[in-house]
Amino acid sequence: MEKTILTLEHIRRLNVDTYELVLSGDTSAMERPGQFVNLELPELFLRRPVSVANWTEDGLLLLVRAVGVGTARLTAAEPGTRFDTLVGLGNGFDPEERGREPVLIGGGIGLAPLYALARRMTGLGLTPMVALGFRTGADAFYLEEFAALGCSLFLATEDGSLGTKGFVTDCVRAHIPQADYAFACGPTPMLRSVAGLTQLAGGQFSLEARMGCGFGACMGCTIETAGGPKRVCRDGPVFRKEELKW
Amino acid sequence: MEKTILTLEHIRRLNVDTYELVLSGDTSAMERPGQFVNLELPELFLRRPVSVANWTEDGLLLLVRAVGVGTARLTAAEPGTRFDTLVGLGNGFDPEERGREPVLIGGGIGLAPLYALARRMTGLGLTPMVALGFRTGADAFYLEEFAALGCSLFLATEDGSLGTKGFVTDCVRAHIPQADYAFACGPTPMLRSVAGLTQLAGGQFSLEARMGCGFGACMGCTIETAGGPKRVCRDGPVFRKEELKW
Amino acid sequence: MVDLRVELAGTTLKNPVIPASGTFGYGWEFAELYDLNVLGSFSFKGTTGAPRVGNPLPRIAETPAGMLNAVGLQNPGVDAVIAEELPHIARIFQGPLIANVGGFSLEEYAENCRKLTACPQTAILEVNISCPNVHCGGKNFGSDPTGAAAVTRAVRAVTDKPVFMKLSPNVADIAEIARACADAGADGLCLINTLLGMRIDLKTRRPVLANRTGGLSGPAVFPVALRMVWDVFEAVNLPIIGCGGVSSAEDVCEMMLAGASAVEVGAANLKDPFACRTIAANLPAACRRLGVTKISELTGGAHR
Amino acid sequence: MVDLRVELAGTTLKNPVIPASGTFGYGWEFAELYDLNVLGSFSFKGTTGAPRVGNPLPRIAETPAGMLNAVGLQNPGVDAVIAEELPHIARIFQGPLIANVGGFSLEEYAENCRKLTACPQTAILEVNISCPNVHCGGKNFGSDPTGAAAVTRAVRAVTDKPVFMKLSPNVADIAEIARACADAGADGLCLINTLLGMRIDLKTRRPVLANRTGGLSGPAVFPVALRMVWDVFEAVNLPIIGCGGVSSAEDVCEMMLAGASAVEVGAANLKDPFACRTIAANLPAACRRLGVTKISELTGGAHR
Ligand SMILES: Cc1cc2nc3c(=O)[nH]c(=O)nc-3n(C[C@H](O)[C@H](O)[C@H](O)COP(=O)(O)OP(=O)(O)OC[C@H]3O[C@@H](n4cnc5c(N)ncnc54)[C@H](O)[C@@H]3O)c2cc1C
Ligand SMILES: Cc1cc2nc3c(=O)[nH]c(=O)nc-3n(C[C@H](O)[C@H](O)[C@H](O)COP(=O)(O)OP(=O)(O)OC[C@H]3O[C@@H](n4cnc5c(N)ncnc54)[C@H](O)[C@@H]3O)c2cc1C
Ligand SMILES: Cc1cc2nc3c(=O)[nH]c(=O)nc-3n(C[C@H](O)[C@H](O)[C@H](O)COP(=O)(O)O)c2cc1C
Ligand SMILES: Cc1cc2nc3c(=O)[nH]c(=O)nc-3n(C[C@H](O)[C@H](O)[C@H](O)COP(=O)(O)O)c2cc1C
Ligand code: FES
Ligand code: FES
Repeated sequence: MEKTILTLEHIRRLNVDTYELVLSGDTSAMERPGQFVNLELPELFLRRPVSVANWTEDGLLLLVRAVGVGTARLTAAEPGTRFDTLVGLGNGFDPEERGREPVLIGGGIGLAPLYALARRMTGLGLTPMVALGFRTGADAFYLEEFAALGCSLFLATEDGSLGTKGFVTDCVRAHIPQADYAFACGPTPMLRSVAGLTQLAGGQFSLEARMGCGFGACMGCTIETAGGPKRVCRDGPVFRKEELKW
Repeated sequence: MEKTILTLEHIRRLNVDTYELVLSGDTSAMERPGQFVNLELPELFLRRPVSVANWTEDGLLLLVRAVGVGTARLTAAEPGTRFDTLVGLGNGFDPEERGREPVLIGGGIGLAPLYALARRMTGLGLTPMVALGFRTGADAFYLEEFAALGCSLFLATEDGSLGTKGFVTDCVRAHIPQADYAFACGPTPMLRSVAGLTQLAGGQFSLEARMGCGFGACMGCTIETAGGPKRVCRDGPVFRKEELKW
Repeated sequence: MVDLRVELAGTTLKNPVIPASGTFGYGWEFAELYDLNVLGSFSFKGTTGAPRVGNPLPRIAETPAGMLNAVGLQNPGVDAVIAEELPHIARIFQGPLIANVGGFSLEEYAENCRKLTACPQTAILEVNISCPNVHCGGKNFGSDPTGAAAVTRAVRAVTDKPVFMKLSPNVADIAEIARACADAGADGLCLINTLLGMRIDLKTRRPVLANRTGGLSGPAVFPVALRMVWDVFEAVNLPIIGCGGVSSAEDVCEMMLAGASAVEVGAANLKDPFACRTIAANLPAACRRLGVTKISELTGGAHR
Repeated sequence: MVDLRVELAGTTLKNPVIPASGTFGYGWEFAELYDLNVLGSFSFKGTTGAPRVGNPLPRIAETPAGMLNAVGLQNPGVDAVIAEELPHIARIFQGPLIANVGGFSLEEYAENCRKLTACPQTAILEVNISCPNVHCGGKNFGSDPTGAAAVTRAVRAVTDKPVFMKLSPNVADIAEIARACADAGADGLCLINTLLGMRIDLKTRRPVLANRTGGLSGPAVFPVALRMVWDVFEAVNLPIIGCGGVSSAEDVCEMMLAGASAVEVGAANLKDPFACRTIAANLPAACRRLGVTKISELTGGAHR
């Protein structure tokens, strides 16, 4: 972990409430896809955790959905705005452990860390399958970016306006029966369903929790796992399927 | 009073801790010299009261001394910064009542509202005498601006490095014995001494107080006067000599 | 259309937004800025028997997300309020008025309430047993159930107007005080008054406030006020005016979900003189976002 | 050169800056960032007899200039702390250590303190009788003088290490509790723990915290903490560790002027992991601006 200043370089609206932010700054603390940053915002006491969707030596990419006061402020910021940020938080995904046929399963904004993972995997010469679920077609974003990596894309929407009608797990069951390992991020109910997919021998799940510190000091985010109490921010946010007590 | 947004246009450092700020915005609520504005600053709960040192139809001038967290932030602001501001607060000076030989007596940053008054008086065809006191010559500022109005300037510094050695009241007593009316603003001990100048038949004194609201709602700034309890922010900040219980 | 009306012990307010006592004077300064009739009610500056000049200056200090005040109940006394302020208020506000009453003895509370009861403008008596800035032999009546009940009974005996007791947060168990007031005949409760706090000036090495301590209010206290409203809602079956740190329409909704029937806005008026009008104006949209067509349905909604 | 040393009941700290219990874990995460030996001391996470997983999530909520926590004393239990955490701490911090002790009964407090007394690393026992997030038959020991005195006596009987009682702000008169602790043999006091507060989620219409209420801390509470430190300094003749909202070297000075001999920094560590180091580094300059060459001279300076 490092504490550094990130400067907003570009911001682009992806759909009604989702934005792509490109920030420049020291990213030397980033080790793995699935790690996150914790951003300080003016007038707000707690930092806001956001997954790193991609990074280079001198900058990183965030995908942010405006859901409350902090994310609204963050996505309304103008280029040049500087953010005091903790970079390189959490354990991240381990792409070395991936079964035989891994699939990346994302729900909504949960696709953000999976994009970083997909880039890492294509860097390793792999082209993972990617299954993404959205409420409706209008909520979808970043499809082209995943496609540009050469990933096979499988889509699901609850109203059927794009891809399979239903949940992303329905789509995985129907269209990717060969997948035996999941890298998943999304709302908790979705993660629970993914964990329930019998076809999967294993998986890595990125969790969310309200956080005090984001780096392991306050025990604000502890969940019970098979291996005892674990902090989502530091021991996670990525947990192995068998660790989760679902 | 109006609530409006002022935009910082220019900022100029005048001495080690004093700055001139030119702000643009709606000044229609300004009626008299000696009135003040109350500025909202990021992360600070209370607004900061600052005298208007001059105003035109679409902007105003502030002279600010950085003494604490708020004034430090205000004087570190960059052009383009916008401030939510209450404009046109307080009663201000009444230049109609001025004796025969009025003198404007300022101590340090207290000269700010007197500059607005001097401009108003020169506008009325008067060239008032101006006596200014500073701790030392290095603290002096705005002398040229007052001189440019055609005012006769009398200076005092505590260490004698500029003008008369001593307090501004010493200077008035010694060099302007004909003055019979004072418009004064400065630290309380200075104002007390001015009120004690026997040569004065009358005067108007601009006071300071820690304020909750600045517009008369909270009774946070009430002083006892000959006419009963008065709010510095609304019934003042300018009080007549005979009102003050010194 | 969202129905913003709320009821406080038989009095209907057009909306739940009420400027809190001591932060709105007698309304004049605000009436120059906007029509006060957009407000549900307003609670005027605390009234004592004799005129009071209040505490020496400084009376105000800043704190993170809040402020301290040690005004000390400056007011012209109940007779002058009735003779001069009420007629003036009648011209600027025609809704139901909350008369905030202070006192230093049971007799004074009763006498002030008797006099204000005789004024038709008074819709509700709000009895402040919690001002941290005036001292009557150390503690104030609001700091224990016996004192709180005694004032409630004394006031109850002289008025048929709704009596709302305004409680202090500087207690270990506010529900206990609330129950004592309820048992003694209160029609409602208002909470919270300010938390006791202080600041020290590093340069002078002395307390900033001449009174040493002052009352903390503003957004900083919101979570404390909310918790106390919740606790009191669980403890007694009386309407509650929630107060403490409210600065937005969302804060009003949160207070109501915790159990408030109406909400007072204090320090926010000092920072933004239009705060109450803005909050009232934003309430319909806030309700719509919550899927609520009658705001009064929010009251206590989080307890279910 | 400013002399930053302060004394707490016979233990000398190199400076008055102490990370507060529960906001610094067992130091590991911070030791990766900086050398903890720049700190005066540190108070580790509250230790109970049995391991505790704490309360369900969410345990954290945001408030204006502060936060609520309802962690609920998650810790591996006193035996694991002694066996595993203390040896680890020995490698990252060689200064005097504060052992923060929780408990649910007099016996448990005494037993935990007895065990931690046997560890040479323990310089001071800080006995938390004020955690708002654990429940032992309603109130906790810190909410009345009798309970506070009982814990103090129970702990005093089993240790010769300095005993600092950590007091709750959720009381009407903290000086009374402080006096009870002093009379029962405490060597010092630490105040304040968190103020009881809550938030409600507008979307779900339920309390944000699974535990409903949580402890408010951060800058918002600073003026309350400062006032309580002042009150206790007037009431008892014991060293005080001031705590609550401290986030800067200036805050440390203000706390010391109010009566603190040393200062704990809590929530600020969570927002900025370097907070304590930065505060300690800024203390000499802050003292010089105040014209002080020995920081311990500030203690109680505003009372004179
Ligand atoms: C490890 C991690 C990675 C995340 N990655 C992303 C991402 O890449 N893109 C994205 O848009 N969002 C991401 N989130 C969610 C994001 O942190 C929340 O949407 C954000 O904190 C909401 O803040 P707010 O002020 O807008 O909402 P508010 O509801 O006003 O926030 C109030 C408080 O609750 C906390 N909070 C609210 N929702 C969440 C949540 N879902 N998770 C954690 N804390 C929450 C806030 O941090 C704040 O402390 C991530 C969360 C975690 C824990
Ligand atoms: C009517 C009026 C006109 C003023 N005009 C000017 C001016 O033209 N130029 C200028 O430089 N200053 C002026 N001041 C003083 C200015 O308001 C203070 O210097 C400023 O509020 C200090 O804020 P701070 O955050 O820098 O200091 P801090 O000490 O950090 O402020 C803490 C709190 O105390 C209040 N406070 C501190 N000092 C004063 C003070 N002297 N008067 C009132 N409140 C104070 C602050 O507003 C704030 O609420 C005026 C004050 C008043 C009342
Ligand atoms: C400047 C000031 C003066 C106050 N005077 C009174 C008063 O006279 N009577 C009273 O009952 N409460 C008084 N209060 C308390 C407020 O009515 C309110 O209970 C408290 O400020 C909490 O609300 P807030 O956080 O919205 O300010 C005063 C508060 C302030 C800030
Ligand atoms: C996340 C968190 C956990 C805490 N855990 C403990 C604890 O285990 N024992 C204890 O005595 N105090 C605990 N506290 C209280 C702090 O030590 C401190 O008294 C309080 O937070 C006030 O200081 P602050 O405003 O600087 O945070 C905790 C506080 C926080 C924020
Ligand atoms: S958020 Fe503090 S330990 Fe995870
Ligand atoms: S500052 Fe509020 S009345 Fe003057």
